[in-house]
Amino acid sequence: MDYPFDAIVVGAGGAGLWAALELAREGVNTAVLTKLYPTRSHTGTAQGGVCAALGNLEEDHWEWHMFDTVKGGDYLVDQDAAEVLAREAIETVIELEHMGLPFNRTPDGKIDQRRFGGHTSNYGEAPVRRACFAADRTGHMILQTLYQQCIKHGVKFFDEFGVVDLLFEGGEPDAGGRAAGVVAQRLADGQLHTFRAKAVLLATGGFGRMFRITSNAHSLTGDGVALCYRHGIPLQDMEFFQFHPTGIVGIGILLSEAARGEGGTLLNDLGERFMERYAPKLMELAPRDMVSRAMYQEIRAGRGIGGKDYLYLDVRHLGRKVIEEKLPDITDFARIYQGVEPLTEPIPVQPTAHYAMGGIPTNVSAEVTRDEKSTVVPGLFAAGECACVSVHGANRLGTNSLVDLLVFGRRAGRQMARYAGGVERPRPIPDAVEAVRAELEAIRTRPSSGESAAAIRTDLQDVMMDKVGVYRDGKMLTAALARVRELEARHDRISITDCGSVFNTELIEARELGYLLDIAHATVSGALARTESRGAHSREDYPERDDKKWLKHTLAYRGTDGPTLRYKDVSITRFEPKPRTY
Amino acid sequence: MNVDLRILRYDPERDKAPHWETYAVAADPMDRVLDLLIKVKAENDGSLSFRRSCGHGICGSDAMLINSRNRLACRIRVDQLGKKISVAPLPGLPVVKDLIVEMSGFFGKYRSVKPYLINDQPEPERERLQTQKDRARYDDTTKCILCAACTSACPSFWARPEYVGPAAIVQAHRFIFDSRDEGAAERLEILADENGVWRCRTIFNCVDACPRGINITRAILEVSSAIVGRRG
Amino acid sequence: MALYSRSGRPRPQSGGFELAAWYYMRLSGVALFVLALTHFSVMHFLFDPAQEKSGFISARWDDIAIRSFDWLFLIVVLSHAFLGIRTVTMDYLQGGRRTLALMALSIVGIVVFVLGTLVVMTANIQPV
Amino acid sequence: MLLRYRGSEGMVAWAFHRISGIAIWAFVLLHVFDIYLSGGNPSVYDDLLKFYASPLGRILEVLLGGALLYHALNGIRILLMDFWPRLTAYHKQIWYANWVIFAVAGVPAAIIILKPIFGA
Ligand SMILES: Cc1cc2nc3c(=O)[nH]c(=O)nc-3n(C[C@H](O)[C@H](O)[C@H](O)COP(=O)(O)OP(=O)(O)OC[C@H]3O[C@@H](n4cnc5c(N)ncnc54)[C@H](O)[C@@H]3O)c2cc1C
Ligand code: HEM
Ligand code: SF4
Ligand code: F3S
Ligand code: FES
Repeated sequence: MDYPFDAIVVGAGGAGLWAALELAREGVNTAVLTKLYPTRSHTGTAQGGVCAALGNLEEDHWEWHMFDTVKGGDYLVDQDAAEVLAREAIETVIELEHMGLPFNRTPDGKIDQRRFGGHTSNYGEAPVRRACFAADRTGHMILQTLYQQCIKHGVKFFDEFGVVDLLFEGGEPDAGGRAAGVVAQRLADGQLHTFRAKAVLLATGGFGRMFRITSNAHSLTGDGVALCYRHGIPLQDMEFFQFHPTGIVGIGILLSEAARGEGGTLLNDLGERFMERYAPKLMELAPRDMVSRAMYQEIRAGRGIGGKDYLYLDVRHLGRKVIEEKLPDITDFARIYQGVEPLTEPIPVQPTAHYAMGGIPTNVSAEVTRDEKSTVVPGLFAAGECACVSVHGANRLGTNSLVDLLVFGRRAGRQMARYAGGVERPRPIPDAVEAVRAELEAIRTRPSSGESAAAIRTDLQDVMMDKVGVYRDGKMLTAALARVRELEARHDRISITDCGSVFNTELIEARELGYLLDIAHATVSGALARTESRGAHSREDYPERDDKKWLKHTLAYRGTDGPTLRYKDVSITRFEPKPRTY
Repeated sequence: MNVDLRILRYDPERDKAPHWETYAVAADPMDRVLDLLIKVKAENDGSLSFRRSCGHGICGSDAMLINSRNRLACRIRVDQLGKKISVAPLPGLPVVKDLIVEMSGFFGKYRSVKPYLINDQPEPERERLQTQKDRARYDDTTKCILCAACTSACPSFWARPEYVGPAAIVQAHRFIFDSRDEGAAERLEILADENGVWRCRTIFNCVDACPRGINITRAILEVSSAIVGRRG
Repeated sequence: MALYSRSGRPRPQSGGFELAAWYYMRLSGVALFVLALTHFSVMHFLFDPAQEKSGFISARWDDIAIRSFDWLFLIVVLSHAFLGIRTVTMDYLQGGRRTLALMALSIVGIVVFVLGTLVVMTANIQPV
Repeated sequence: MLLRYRGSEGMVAWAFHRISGIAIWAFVLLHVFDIYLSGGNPSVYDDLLKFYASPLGRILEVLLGGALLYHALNGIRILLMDFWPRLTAYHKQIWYANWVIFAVAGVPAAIIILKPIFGA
């Protein structure tokens, strides 16, 4: 089947939904394709808040927000983009309120705001109340509100349609081709469909599932990112992956930064508040990359709890009232998933793979770019966690991801509407689905004696966690690279037992594993090449930041023999790089 | 420990009717049912199909009938259930495959109650103001993750699948009692129907099933009271 | 089945009657709480059927107030029960069978109401 | 489905309410009929009274009274919640309170009715 549209949005998280909403308002004939029901998107798990310099409770300015973002990202942030982010954060949050988002309120009825790691007043002076929130379910409310508005504006949703390929007209992107649509598999019957459109947005979210311990959903396998990569579009800054300090041991479920914001402390086996040694001023509220590193050092020095690979998050001293009223979700998670009672026991935690700073390179209009000169791929857009604008640089600040979704989701929608108004719809592409069909059939029909996807996935997650985690060095990364190559070879021999077409989740998972392998490969290569430590990328063999050599973005191109790396300049407008101390 | 995991399997391309399969699974007491399902899929039978995403009770993908009650597979531990665990798809909804049920009807009903803010006044420059009290009025019903555990646990829904169901009423409640919304009358009109709030028989299965701890029945009765108040 | 999701439910039509029925069930419920329990208590505790002959009822019905009370009781019980059974029927039957059952119930309801009224109005039971 | 799903108090309360409602309805129908039939015929009426006085009659009567009492009490429980929705938070407690009232009022009543069977 072939469906002609004017615009297609792939992914119905915060970024995709806002783009779809803009398109619908502009009257552009749009389809949203999502492999999950929209309300299942991972945006719904965000708890903490969304930052905007509203100044509802104390003085605040978007310039301060921009500065914090740039500094938090260890100066790898593109400052033109950070400026857009900080400025438009304000109007998008207000617009969300107009759409009905139930923000918590101040006593005089305005949007309530709270403090969050790394957000300061007057360029780093003191913490500032900048995070707007709806209890501890800000992301949930953003997702719901945007979905509601899409329903109101009659957006067409194709629920449980997994996009498996991108279509281009006039050659592949590197030959100047333009986006022409996507191929999607309807999960309910396994059929492949082509969706033709002038403008295609990728908003498929992150890919934390390449790590063993992650806060990310099972469905976050980087589909959009990998598909771009396979079509010759480079991936930017993949070596920067954020580890959140407080994940539940073994499973990685996130205990929000709010726990430390409210005064929770981190303890080692000796009962010491070890952050004293690493960040004497900010202690537990230092940026995430720093806290995660400190935790790893403690564990390595044998001061993990019982000598094992975790530490304690202690909130007992906060008292029942604070714990139950302000940290209900955290309390709930600790009780359910660890069987720990936070009122009377410390909670075992360990860093958990959380957020991809890197992704599909785009400009501030969310147009995908394909080289170091930022040449635009006509008709192809990306926004949200899968994109790299780059507003997060080498390390994202808490709450800035949601802002990213709102600001650049909205910009994507507007730019797509503009673009779609000025071009012809691509012509039907003969045999558009054949390439993917062949790939899927090959997996489906291979005798069932081949490799198992589950086993390869476990191996991949282990390598990435153990060798490409919080700390890296040349040796570990070289070993990881070899291992990823080996896993790719095994993936070519994968076979499955389910030969059906209805909800063949085994087939889908096998394909998703392929995406993860591609992404892992680019990540490891970028990390191996970058011989410095910056933000979330910490090389033990190169512990210093090296602005002379490395103040530049990595672009990883897929090659037959692994990625080729090129580099792109960082845009610096207002703030010259300075040492990053807190 | 070893757990006997009984799963109601159904493959529309092979089976005439659903049938039980039992798997002996080695499990940790802290494992969640979702972990066991993933394990069975990896080790015993790759064709076992179920929905999941977030893995920690917030996306609403994996509501199913576990030991005769609706719950999220990712929120219920083995030690809470014992050594015999049975898992079946959500009752009252058409089964597509294994533990996957058809959800489009459920979402259709959700859409039918106009689940979005209705306010045609010109928007102010800044945010609209809302008192903390007004905000608290509808807080409970903003928690809903549309997992369908409630609707599919409701005997009134089993009897009449046309019933709009607790989840949709919860979503309507969230707006009807929002001081910024002006669409209450339209929504009450929609819900004042044989298949609307009047079909609720205060059975409370919905409340027991809700993973978000929403007092659904209260929300439903507040909506019916609003209808009574408006007409009476 | 539509390929993409759209709005689901047709607009409702019968809002008014269902509301009235719902409300009436509650009001008549309160009334019955008094009427039915009184009736039951009177018949079983103040008097015992074993001690009574038909004379008892005729004596009782000599009082027009008691006759009115019983008639009111009859109306409320029958209407409450009819609406209740209607609900149950509408829960479990559909289409033609539902219509049929509801018609049958209405007829039974009317017949019983007429019979009951006849008894209450005209019964003149003489002691043997 | 009803038997496969393990509902808690609320579901049991509803099932009993529905069953008791139908049972009382059936009885009311019979009751009106029997009184009508006996209306013109005192001897039929006396036979009827005899039946009510017999052991079987008395047991049925206790069941009827129990159903009526349960239905009435639970009806009030529903009503309370309908008009004060916040009471839903205590629906289980109200249900248990109903059983206390049920026992306090019902057991003596049952004894009074059943006593004659044991020849008192
Ligand atoms: C536990 C947790 C807490 C967080 N808390 C915060 C916070 O407090 N503040 C903050 O700013 N950020 C937070 N973040 C980060 C932030 O939530 C995410 O980065 C953000 O939600 C990503 O949104 P998105 O729109 O890019 O993608 P997602 O919301 O992940 O949505 C992805 C969408 O793409 C679809 N999709 C994927 N692949 C395909 C395909 N092949 N075909 C079709 N559709 C596809 C999915 O169905 C889904 O709809 C948190 C993240 C986590 C994991
Ligand atoms: C005495 C004769 C009575 C009969 C025959 C009777 C019958 C019924 C029936 C059949 C129902 C429908 C049940 C359902 O929808 O599930 C019902 C519902 C109801 N009854 Fe009664 N009832 C009687 C007395 C009472 C009394 C004394 C009360 C309470 C004070 C009462 C209160 C209610 C209420 C509130 C409902 C609505 C329940 C609901 O909608 O779920 N009834 N009744
Ligand atoms: S009300 Fe509760 S059970 Fe029902 S859909 Fe919402 S979250 Fe799920
Ligand atoms: S279970 Fe059903 S009947 Fe009402 S109280 Fe809940 S919706
Ligand atoms: S997987 Fe998201 S709720 Fe269970």
